[in-house]
Amino acid sequence: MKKNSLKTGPDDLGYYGEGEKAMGGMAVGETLMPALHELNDGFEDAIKDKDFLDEFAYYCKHYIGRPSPLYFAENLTKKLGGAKILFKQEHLNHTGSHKITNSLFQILLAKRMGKSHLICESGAGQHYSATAAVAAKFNMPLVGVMGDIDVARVNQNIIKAKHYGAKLKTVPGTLKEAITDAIKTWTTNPEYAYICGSVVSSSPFPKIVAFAQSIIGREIREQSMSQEGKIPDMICGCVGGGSNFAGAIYEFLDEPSVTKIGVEAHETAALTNGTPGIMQGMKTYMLQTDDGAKSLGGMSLGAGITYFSVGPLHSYLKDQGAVKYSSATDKEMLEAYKIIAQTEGICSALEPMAAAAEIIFRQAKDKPKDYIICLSLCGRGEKDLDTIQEHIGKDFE
Amino acid sequence: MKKNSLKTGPDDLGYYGEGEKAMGGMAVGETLMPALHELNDGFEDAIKDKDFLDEFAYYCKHYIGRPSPLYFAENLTKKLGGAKILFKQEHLNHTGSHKITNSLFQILLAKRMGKSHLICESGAGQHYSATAAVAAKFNMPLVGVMGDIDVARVNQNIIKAKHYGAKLKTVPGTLKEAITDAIKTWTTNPEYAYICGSVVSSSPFPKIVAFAQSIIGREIREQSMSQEGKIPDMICGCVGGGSNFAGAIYEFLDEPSVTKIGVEAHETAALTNGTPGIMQGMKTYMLQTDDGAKSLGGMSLGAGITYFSVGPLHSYLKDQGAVKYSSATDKEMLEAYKIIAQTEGICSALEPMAAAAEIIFRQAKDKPKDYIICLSLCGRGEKDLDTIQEHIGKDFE
Amino acid sequence: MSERLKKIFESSNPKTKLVSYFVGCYPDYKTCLELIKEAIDNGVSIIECGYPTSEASAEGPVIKKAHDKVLENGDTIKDIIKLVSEIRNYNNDVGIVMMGYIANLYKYPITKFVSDINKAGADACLVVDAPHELKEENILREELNKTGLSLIKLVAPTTDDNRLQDIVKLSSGFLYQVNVSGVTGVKSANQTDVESFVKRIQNLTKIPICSGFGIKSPEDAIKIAKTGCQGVIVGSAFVKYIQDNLTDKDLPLNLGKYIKSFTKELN
Amino acid sequence: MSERLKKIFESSNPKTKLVSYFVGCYPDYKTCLELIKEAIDNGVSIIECGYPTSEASAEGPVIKKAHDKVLENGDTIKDIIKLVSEIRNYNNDVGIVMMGYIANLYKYPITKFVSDINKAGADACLVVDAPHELKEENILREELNKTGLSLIKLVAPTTDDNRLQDIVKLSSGFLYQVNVSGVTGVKSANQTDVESFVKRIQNLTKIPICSGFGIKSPEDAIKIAKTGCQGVIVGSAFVKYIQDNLTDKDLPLNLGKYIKSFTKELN
Ligand SMILES: Cc1ncc(COP(=O)(O)O)c(C=O)c1O
Ligand SMILES: Cc1ncc(COP(=O)(O)O)c(C=O)c1O
Repeated sequence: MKKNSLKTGPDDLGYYGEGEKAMGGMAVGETLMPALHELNDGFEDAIKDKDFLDEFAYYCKHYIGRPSPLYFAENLTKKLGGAKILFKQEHLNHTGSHKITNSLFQILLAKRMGKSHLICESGAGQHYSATAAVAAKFNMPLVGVMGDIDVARVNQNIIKAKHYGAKLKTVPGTLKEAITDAIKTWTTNPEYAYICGSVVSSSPFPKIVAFAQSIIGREIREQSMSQEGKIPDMICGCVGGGSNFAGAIYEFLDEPSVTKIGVEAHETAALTNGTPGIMQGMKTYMLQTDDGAKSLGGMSLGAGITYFSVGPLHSYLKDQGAVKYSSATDKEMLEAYKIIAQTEGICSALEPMAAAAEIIFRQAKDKPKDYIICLSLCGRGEKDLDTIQEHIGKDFE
Repeated sequence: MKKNSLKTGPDDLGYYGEGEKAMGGMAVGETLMPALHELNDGFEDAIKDKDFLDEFAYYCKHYIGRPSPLYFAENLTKKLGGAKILFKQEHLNHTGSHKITNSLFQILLAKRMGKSHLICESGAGQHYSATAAVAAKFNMPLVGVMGDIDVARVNQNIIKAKHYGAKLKTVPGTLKEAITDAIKTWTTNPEYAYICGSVVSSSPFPKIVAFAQSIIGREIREQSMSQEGKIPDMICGCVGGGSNFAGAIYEFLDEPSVTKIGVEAHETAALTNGTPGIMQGMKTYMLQTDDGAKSLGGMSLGAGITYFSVGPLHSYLKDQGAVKYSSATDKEMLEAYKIIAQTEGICSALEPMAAAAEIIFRQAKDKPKDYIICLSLCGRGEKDLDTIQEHIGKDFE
Repeated sequence: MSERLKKIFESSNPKTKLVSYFVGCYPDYKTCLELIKEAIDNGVSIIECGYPTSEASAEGPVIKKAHDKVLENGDTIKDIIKLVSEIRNYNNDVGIVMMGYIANLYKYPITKFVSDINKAGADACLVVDAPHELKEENILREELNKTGLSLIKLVAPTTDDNRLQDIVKLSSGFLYQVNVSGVTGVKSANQTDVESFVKRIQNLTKIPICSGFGIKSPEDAIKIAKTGCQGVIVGSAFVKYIQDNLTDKDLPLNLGKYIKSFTKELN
Repeated sequence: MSERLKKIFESSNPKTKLVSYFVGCYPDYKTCLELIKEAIDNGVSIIECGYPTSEASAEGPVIKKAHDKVLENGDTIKDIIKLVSEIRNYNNDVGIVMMGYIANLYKYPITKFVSDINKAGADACLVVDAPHELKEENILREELNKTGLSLIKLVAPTTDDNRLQDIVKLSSGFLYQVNVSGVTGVKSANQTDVESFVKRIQNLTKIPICSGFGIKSPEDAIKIAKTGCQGVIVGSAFVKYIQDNLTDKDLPLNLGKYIKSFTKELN
């Protein structure tokens, strides 16, 4: 990795950047510190092991169905009349989102490190059902933690995970409560492997998850070069913790010619409305009370992006001015959902519709026709159908 | 095509085989005969057009996400302790089943033939939602016909199709009633394109659908050769109308070394318990009263394979002794679902679990380890989750 | 080729024949026989006697309901052939056409079917879903020819001239001109469309043409009669009348009167 | 390095110190002050004064509920520092440790926090989620050192000897030995495990060891005291007592008696 590269990754202590403004780090209880160091060593060792990387690649292809296609959304492009829009079709992955690539990577890593039990948290339930699928495949018991509000709205993922043999622990709240409780569960069982669902939490998780998901961007480069003869001019993705978007842009971090826009839920737009703080294991932008005692933030319809904080890599990239961050409202997400269902015949999850809304309402229109915008379409919509019906079912009659 | 090949396809009148035992044909009202001839001509013309085939291949790759992986089900293989089991992962296709490949092909054909409106029928709703997705993509209005019993049990597909902009017509019953009514709807609008969901109905549909789906078997050959160094010893698929299984085996029809087993639902096992008859446009095996006045057959949990009849190609292949056909009960399907969810982390649709049951309970165990069985895993399970929960939810607690 | 049908169309009385479709054994064997007798007594020239199939693909809701009822009652095509023989006993001049789908005939099987309906006194057979492309149609046609019965063929608005030419060559008795695209009893035909369709047929053949689908009233019947066809076919309207008046104990008589309202206009 | 803490551990009375955790301002400012006064009067050597954070990651259900209540009441870390100054006014010998998470300190910010708690009379600070790998821990440690206060470090059963060595080097005041892996107030420690852990630490350092987590009764406290540690830490048990007796108007007095049942065994 060259010096002054944004891809250098965090330092040994898990910091992106230096000094006061460094983001990330390790803010967890002592009980877990040895486990985190062990994990970091295990990770650094594994990624030097060609057999391990080959194994990951093998299952990416055969089990997940990677590479996900890079799809020219011709109808949407025509409708907007500006930039050429490509969808990175992560929703076609097994279990229906980008999450499984990360679950697969971390479970292979856990297996390599001799772990026998798994823990995970989940917001939209995508990470839970994905992790449960891989856990079943590699025969490892899993406990997932989710907030009761999310459990109610993304019920199908819960049922699937149960069928795969996973156990569920429900706590009051949404993703943030689930993360806190998952850390508690891990603290109680530090010999387990914690399969973190996004580029969040203490180091080395942001690094590991970004590594696993960076396959997305490498595929985008290869596919865009072969299909379009160039790389995209813009990459846009939704940001909850930020893993799908980190995965999509990582490959292009040192190429400023690629505009990168991450889109959070309006109600939990940590990068737009937050300040730096330290919670849930990391220093990063977040929504919190001035005294740092309380996390804040409302509810978005996108369960997976209802998160008051964000992965530290994104905070760093924001501070560097390397990536732009915006937000989208529920109304915009639902509108984008409708447009994409009707123009492209794709029933998307609500989360990536935050990014779609940014493209549709703010980015695509006034761009030239040869300007390529790539949307990270990171999840399918089955889990959200009830919510969508409730809010805009009538619009489809 | 060489003479005496099982791949010669039907004759000009749509018959597979000759004389008394010929299956298929065209048994429809005069109003539709011109449309069927036009369709046949359109099809024969299109498949000589390289641009058309390239267009089909393009969307197969970018929109559907083909090729679907050929996946070594290592855990299941170990559990059964016999043959090596591979899954053809058609459930990873966009919209969640093999159906979309056919919808895509026929809609591209309809577009090429200048059609502007579409009709389809559906059992499990997979064909309806797949056709609706492609219809949205190519901007063509669609009316789908489904039985009310199916509408109730595969509700998500209905909602998705609605979001894609399709209209639904509900008739009392299941797939057979939907097919009959779709034909009536087409008769009323013979200028529409009828997008038939399986290798059933009057010629040329069995031929067209088999052509579209035969990509499955070609992928299997290529993938199996490159991954395993040989083609499978056995291919097993569920049979409703028979399109996924026809697609999987077509490529291998002239290779008797490949054992082929099609599995119907026990309640509607036309090939096991039926007799030749002529209904719904075709001569084929079916369950009916002795006087031919009434179709028969009970209800299976597999909505997409609850069909009293079967595509004529399969009747022909049965009579030729080229393919074996068996059946599976609801209980076996549910048991197979459980096993596959728990060993491989795949939440399958119930239909392909008929074929999985055949493999698990009757085929794999006593085979040598280098004997390869390929399962056509043709659909994902989201649509069936309610049904599964109702029947065996407790088994997962 | 049925001699009786030939005679019917050679006669100039009535000017336009009323061909009337009944679902055999609907609402039951006995009532159906009474209904058909009344139909004959009230001037119907040809009785189409339908036999039901569960997956009938050309029937609108009215006739489908009647089919379903007969199937539910357990009456079979054999009962309906017996009914035909009673009709024939009752009247020797009326034309009788067996009408339905290939499903039942294939299982009967065909040769025996033709022999049985011949014995029963039927004149012809019309199979909705048996185009000449179908092997079983060819077998049926040959049997009927051998037996001196007619195969009534259908032509539809979608049938182009080439195909029309093929079909008229195979037709005997009369040609069933389906005057709209659709199922029975739903859409109504447009008079000018029917007229030009009739002309198109008459340019090719002298075979009598009976026009059907969507004729719901004497007024409809007159309009269609004016298009130059030799007969008008009424199905759903009569079946619906029966369906709507099942509890009327004078149903046969009243149906007779209703039919009369058609025939008296067609004389 | 806090002189007061040094003195406490240099004294042989009581033999085993009781370190008692309170959630600051729980159930409210005034009651909390009363409770802590009673605790002091009943022989507690060191008060850990917790400040709440919504995403506290080491708290079991009992303490979490208390945290949530304080947050709901709107009491802040500033109120809790004021509470500390009142405690100090009340008693000059008791050790006072601010205990909580890095979230609040980072926002305070750290230098001001250390100066404020120093003025209030606290002796030390313990931050659950601030391992020495964390930059803010380093800043905090330096500030505390400069100010003559202690940073209490935690060691856990998962902490291996290498890491232990690093940690004891950075510790002052006493070492908080987390005796089970888990959150507060749930699992109970196994006496032999604690004993060997204590030995392991004492092989490396002379710093006083206080052992905590899962001590629910005087009997538990005695068992742990026998392992060779200098202090036992009770948190959830006292918070739970408060939680279960919120309506008791003699709550401070009764808590005092409850605490006495511990301290009298530890003398
Ligand atoms: C479909 C989908 N998209 C996006 C996200 C947000 O996660 P991240 O920001 O880590 O990609 C989630 C998380 O659950 C998700 O399920
Ligand atoms: C998932 C799935 N599998 C199988 C089938 C059966 O169809 P076929 O036999 O044509 O493959 C269906 C039909 O709806 C289906 O949805």
